[in-house]
Amino acid sequence: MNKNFQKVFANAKSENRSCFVAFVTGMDPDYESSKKILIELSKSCDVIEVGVSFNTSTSDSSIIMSANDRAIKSGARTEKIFQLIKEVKNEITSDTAFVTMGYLNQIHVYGIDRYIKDCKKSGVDGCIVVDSNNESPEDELIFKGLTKNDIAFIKLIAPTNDSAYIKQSLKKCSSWVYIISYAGVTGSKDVNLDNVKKLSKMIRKQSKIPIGVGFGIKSQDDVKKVSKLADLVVCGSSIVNKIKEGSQNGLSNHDLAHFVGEYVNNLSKGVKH
Amino acid sequence: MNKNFQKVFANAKSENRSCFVAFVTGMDPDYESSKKILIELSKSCDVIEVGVSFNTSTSDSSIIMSANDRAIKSGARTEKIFQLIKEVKNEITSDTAFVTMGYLNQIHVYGIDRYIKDCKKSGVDGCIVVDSNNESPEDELIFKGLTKNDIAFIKLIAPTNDSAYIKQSLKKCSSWVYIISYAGVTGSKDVNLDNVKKLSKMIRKQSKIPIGVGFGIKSQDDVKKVSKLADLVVCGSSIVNKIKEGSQNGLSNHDLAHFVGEYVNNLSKGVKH
Amino acid sequence: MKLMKIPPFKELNPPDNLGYWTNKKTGEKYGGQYISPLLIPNLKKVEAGFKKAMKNKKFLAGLEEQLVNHIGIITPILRSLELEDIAGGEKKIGKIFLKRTDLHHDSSHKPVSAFSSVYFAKHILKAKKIITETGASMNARAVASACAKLGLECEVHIGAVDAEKVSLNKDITELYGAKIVECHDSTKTLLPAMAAALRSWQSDPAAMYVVGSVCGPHPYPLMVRTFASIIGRIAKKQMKDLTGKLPSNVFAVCGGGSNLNAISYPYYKDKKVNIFGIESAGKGISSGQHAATLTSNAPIGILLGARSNVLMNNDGQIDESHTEASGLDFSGVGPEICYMHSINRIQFRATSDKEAQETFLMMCRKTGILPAIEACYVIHAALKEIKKRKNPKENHLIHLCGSGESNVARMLKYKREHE
Amino acid sequence: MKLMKIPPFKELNPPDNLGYWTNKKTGEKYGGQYISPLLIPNLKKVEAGFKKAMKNKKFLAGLEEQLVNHIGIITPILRSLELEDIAGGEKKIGKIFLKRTDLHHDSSHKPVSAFSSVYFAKHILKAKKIITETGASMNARAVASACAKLGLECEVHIGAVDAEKVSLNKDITELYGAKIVECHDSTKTLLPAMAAALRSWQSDPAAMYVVGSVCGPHPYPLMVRTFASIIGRIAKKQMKDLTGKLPSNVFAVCGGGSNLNAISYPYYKDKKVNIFGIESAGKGISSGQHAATLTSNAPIGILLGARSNVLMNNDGQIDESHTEASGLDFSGVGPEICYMHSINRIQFRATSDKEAQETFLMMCRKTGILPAIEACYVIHAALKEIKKRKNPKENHLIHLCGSGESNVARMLKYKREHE
Ligand SMILES: Cc1ncc(COP(=O)(O)O)c(C=O)c1O
Ligand SMILES: Cc1ncc(COP(=O)(O)O)c(C=O)c1O
Repeated sequence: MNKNFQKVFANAKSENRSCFVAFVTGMDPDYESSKKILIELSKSCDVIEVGVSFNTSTSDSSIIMSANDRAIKSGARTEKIFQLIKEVKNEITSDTAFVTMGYLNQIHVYGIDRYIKDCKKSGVDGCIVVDSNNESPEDELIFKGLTKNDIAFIKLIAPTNDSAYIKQSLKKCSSWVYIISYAGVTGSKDVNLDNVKKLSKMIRKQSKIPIGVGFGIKSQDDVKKVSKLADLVVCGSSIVNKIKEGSQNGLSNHDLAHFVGEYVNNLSKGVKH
Repeated sequence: MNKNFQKVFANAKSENRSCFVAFVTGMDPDYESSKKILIELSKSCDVIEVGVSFNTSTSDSSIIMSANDRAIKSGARTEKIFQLIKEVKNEITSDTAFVTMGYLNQIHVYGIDRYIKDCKKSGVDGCIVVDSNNESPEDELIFKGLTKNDIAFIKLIAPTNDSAYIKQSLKKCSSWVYIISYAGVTGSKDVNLDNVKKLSKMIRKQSKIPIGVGFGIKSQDDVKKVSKLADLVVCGSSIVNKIKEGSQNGLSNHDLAHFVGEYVNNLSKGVKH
Repeated sequence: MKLMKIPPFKELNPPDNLGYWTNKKTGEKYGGQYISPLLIPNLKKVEAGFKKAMKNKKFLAGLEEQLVNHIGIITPILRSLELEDIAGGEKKIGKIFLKRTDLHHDSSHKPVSAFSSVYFAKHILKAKKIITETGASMNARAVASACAKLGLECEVHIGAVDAEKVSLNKDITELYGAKIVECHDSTKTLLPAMAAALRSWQSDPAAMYVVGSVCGPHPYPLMVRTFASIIGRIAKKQMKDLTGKLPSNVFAVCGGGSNLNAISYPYYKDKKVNIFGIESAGKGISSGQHAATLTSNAPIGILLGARSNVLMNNDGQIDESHTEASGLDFSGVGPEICYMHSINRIQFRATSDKEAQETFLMMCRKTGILPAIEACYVIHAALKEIKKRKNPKENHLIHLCGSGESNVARMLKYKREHE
Repeated sequence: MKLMKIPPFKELNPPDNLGYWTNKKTGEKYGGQYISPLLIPNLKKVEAGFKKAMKNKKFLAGLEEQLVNHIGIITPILRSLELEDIAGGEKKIGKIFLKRTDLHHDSSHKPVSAFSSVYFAKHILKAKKIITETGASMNARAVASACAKLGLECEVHIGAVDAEKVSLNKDITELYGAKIVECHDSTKTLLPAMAAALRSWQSDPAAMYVVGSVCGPHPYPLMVRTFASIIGRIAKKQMKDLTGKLPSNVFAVCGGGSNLNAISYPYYKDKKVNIFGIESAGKGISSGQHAATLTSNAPIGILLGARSNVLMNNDGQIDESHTEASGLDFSGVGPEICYMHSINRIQFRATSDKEAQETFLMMCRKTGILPAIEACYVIHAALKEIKKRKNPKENHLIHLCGSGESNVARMLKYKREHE
């Protein structure tokens, strides 16, 4: 397991709570704001997923697609996201782990080896590649590269996946596994706890790996409920919406970071049992 | 031969000239104007062709189609045209012969027998039925009815008709035969004297019937030229155009009749050799 | 490639030498050649050429080859389970078959006679130019296409009022390179445009006139139905192959009558086959706003060179027809069809515009077919008749005579307003 | 009715189990299934269903019957003397044949795979709903039609920018009863609409997603080309019947690649048959405003679930394509086609918008055919290649893949501005 995640899990365990994971699109709405937001979020989050924007993503909700659009307009590109994470990591004092979340095309274009090297260099602790098929040659290369470099490869598992698929995913999954709580897009429905229970049970049969849950978690109350079932609780769309709201209201970088930070801080309290 | 035509031809012969024939659409632009125009024209014309308007005629030029439209708008119908001719005939003193020119559908709807009876009653001296096929049963009925009533059946012959067709036409033709000077619509080209010569020759081989010529005769000069070849010279479109011009200029009935009458009087002088 | 042997043409209902079909009981004549002497030679030339053409094996084979490979006349016959269900189910009403001439090149039955006529003009008459008229441009489009392919000049007369309407088919006619002549006479619609076309032919006897339906002076009604009958000959054979027998009922819409004539002709002597012609009742026959010449018992008149039933007033002025379907917007019906009506061989029905519009929406949504609005008149009436007959042993053949691309704008507006 | 025995499908170029076609020389893979785990089960269901379907004789026979009688797939092959003359005459360049899939129901090659996919969804997957996306609505129209006929719900995702454009095909899609969902993401055009359709499928695994070309994650490229290949199988047989041999050259336009795949597939192993794929060079490849993915040597990327050549920038953001032909306006090409390009089995050419527009006008005026603008790209390039080859012994087969009703407004404007 990635060292930072070891720390993150240990910290949480010591506080008898789950971990809180925030998702934001990197460079949304722009580099400087995003940097300030990430720094702010690091104060309350155990893990931050940083979205690497892809303009033709096949699985993001419209909320995240428009965050991607804003980011791309502000010049988001893979190397910029690495730079962002690196700079943030240099400035923060917490053990917050950073995960990139993106699509394979950009990694492919960037070069898989180069991508992993730059993950390492910039302090990325884990990678989610939404559309990396377990059986694809790219997935194999990513898996091997990340493993060699002690970076987590976080696989997504959906309620509709069968046990064979889960098994296959778990084989390559390290540090934690990400359960999608319902069949749909992020932010479109309420978190589905039955699915989570069912999936957790199936995973637990095969592995002791920490389980994260995302999709549909948008309030402290949601976080609370999910934290009873999961090791990590992921909030995405509602945070992205806050960023949009704050920046549409013309807040300065500084104020925006606090506006979002406060919101996330409040959410994150839900993980305390 | 119809008695009035006998007189007409005798008058002309006595003056060593051809006959002048004017065409106007009956009731163009309205009943009263048309009546005054016909009375005025009777002073200089040997024959007047009165068009019975048909809204879907297949052989009239746009000039005459719009005269038809004006007449129909003013309430032109077959019985009205009979009434018009009757009233005119009652008022004039000349021997001017009157010919109806129309399409078969109206005669068919009116009833062939009734049509011929009303021709007789209203003093019509001859009939042209543009689309009455020589071989049709209607043509036979019209031919018989007119003949019985001593009304001329004036057949049209085109430059493209062959000698068999001409023969067929001449069989039913009485008083005079109408040569179309070119293949086209009335008023669209200049009168074609070569065609006239050729057709006259073909007709003369078969018959001594007086020959009228129409299509493309629009000036005194045209009339002069044609009168050297024909027994009757027919002017149509240019007269109809005068009626349109005069009525568009807002002339009173009386002034319109004089305006047109003067124009026709001038044309008619061309028949004097 | 030879997909099927197309049964050759056989004359089943010849007119007499003058182009008349005569009802023996009433003595009434239909057809003929009522036209200015100026056009008589043109017609004689067409008449003689047509006789020659029908005996000319090379011409007929060449034409058939082009109809098969360019127009695509070997269209399928589709059994429509959807329409059977709507009518009550096969077990109650039998089987419904659609002859898909909507799949022709240029999307209707019209290109068959249009292409044939132009091919005839080129190869038999050696004409260099075609003159035709149009209302909604289905015919113009088909004629212009044939002229483009065969290298003939094409002159289309259109009423100025019709020319101003947005029309996909008119635009396509222009793309095919036709010269479009606007006619400003009279009502500025189809009838004066037809007259204008005939007049233009008067001036240009070397050209050939092409008519859009089984109308006009002899030999046009005979020639057009003879050319178009290849549709019916193919369909009859297909039905035989599909069902082993003759259909019980044949349904087609009737404007001028070409598609009705085309599909029903081969069954004239098969007395057991009922033939139904469907007219447009427009806003209702009693409203006077319709195109239902035969259903409304219009009298006999002489229109555009032929004796036939005609919508007209008591002075013989031709009345304008009124219908949503521009392809049916005509004040007469071809003479052979009038004759067939007079001897009761073809039964007539009429469908209102509203019924046709609803049928259009139904066809789109239930069958995945975008029919020409014209075809919706026949589908509605056929379903009604089929429901009434309630005979599970019957096979019904409906002529789906066109595709509705050019109706989309108006029909979408209708849909949005009525749903 | 059985017009011809359609040669059954034979797998000539199978992808591996994961849906990859691998270039043995370079090791490069094309295809695959790059998608969120949420869609993996949906795809597995389609994959398993497709395997089952291809072995299910009743399904295959039922589908073929509908394709023949409803879509009208047995369209003619027309020898075009007009195009031969333009290229220099038969004696110089050989014979030119047009496969007339413009005569299909809904006027293009698309309905073949669209109808097949929906028929598959209904009968094999027992789906009640179809999800698809569209740019210019040719695909949407075809899918909506199939759904209407087969009684399935139809949800079409369309970019908001595309939805605002006047589009005959979109209007027809609405008449067929499809639910049209506007997508306001990103560029609001085809790519985000495709993503939106896939996302919608994520939420609704009981529905089936249908794609408009040989693109998307495995098994879509395989399935679509297998369904569409019936066009090529028929054409190959027809060419054999017509000429006694294989064509020398087969030409097809290439957007996503479905019509190219459809017509060329049966010749993959006939090495003597040259296959040409024609892309849109838009305003010129050097301008960057084009849709010529392969001709411009676009790199390999992962787009919409598959590995293939993709127009994109050096950060992997997909570039928008630019072309007059909305049916070609796509930033990628199907993986099997990319593979065929990589092994040089298919040669690529590109035609500019301007050349295609001029070809459109030429086709209308010289052949009486109203081609889809997409088809004009291939006709132009084919004539150029044929002139260059100058081989009177060759037979050339061009896929005339659609009819141009929906291009009329723009093309008439072009004609009036340029003549
Ligand atoms: C599709 C279609 N059906 C029917 C008709 C009616 O004509 P007819 O009765 O001559 O077949 C038309 C005329 O344009 C048409 O376009
Ligand atoms: C007529 C026509 N041809 C070609 C295409 C291009 O698609 P593909 O390359 O997938 O056949 C389209 C797409 O809509 C089309 O409508």
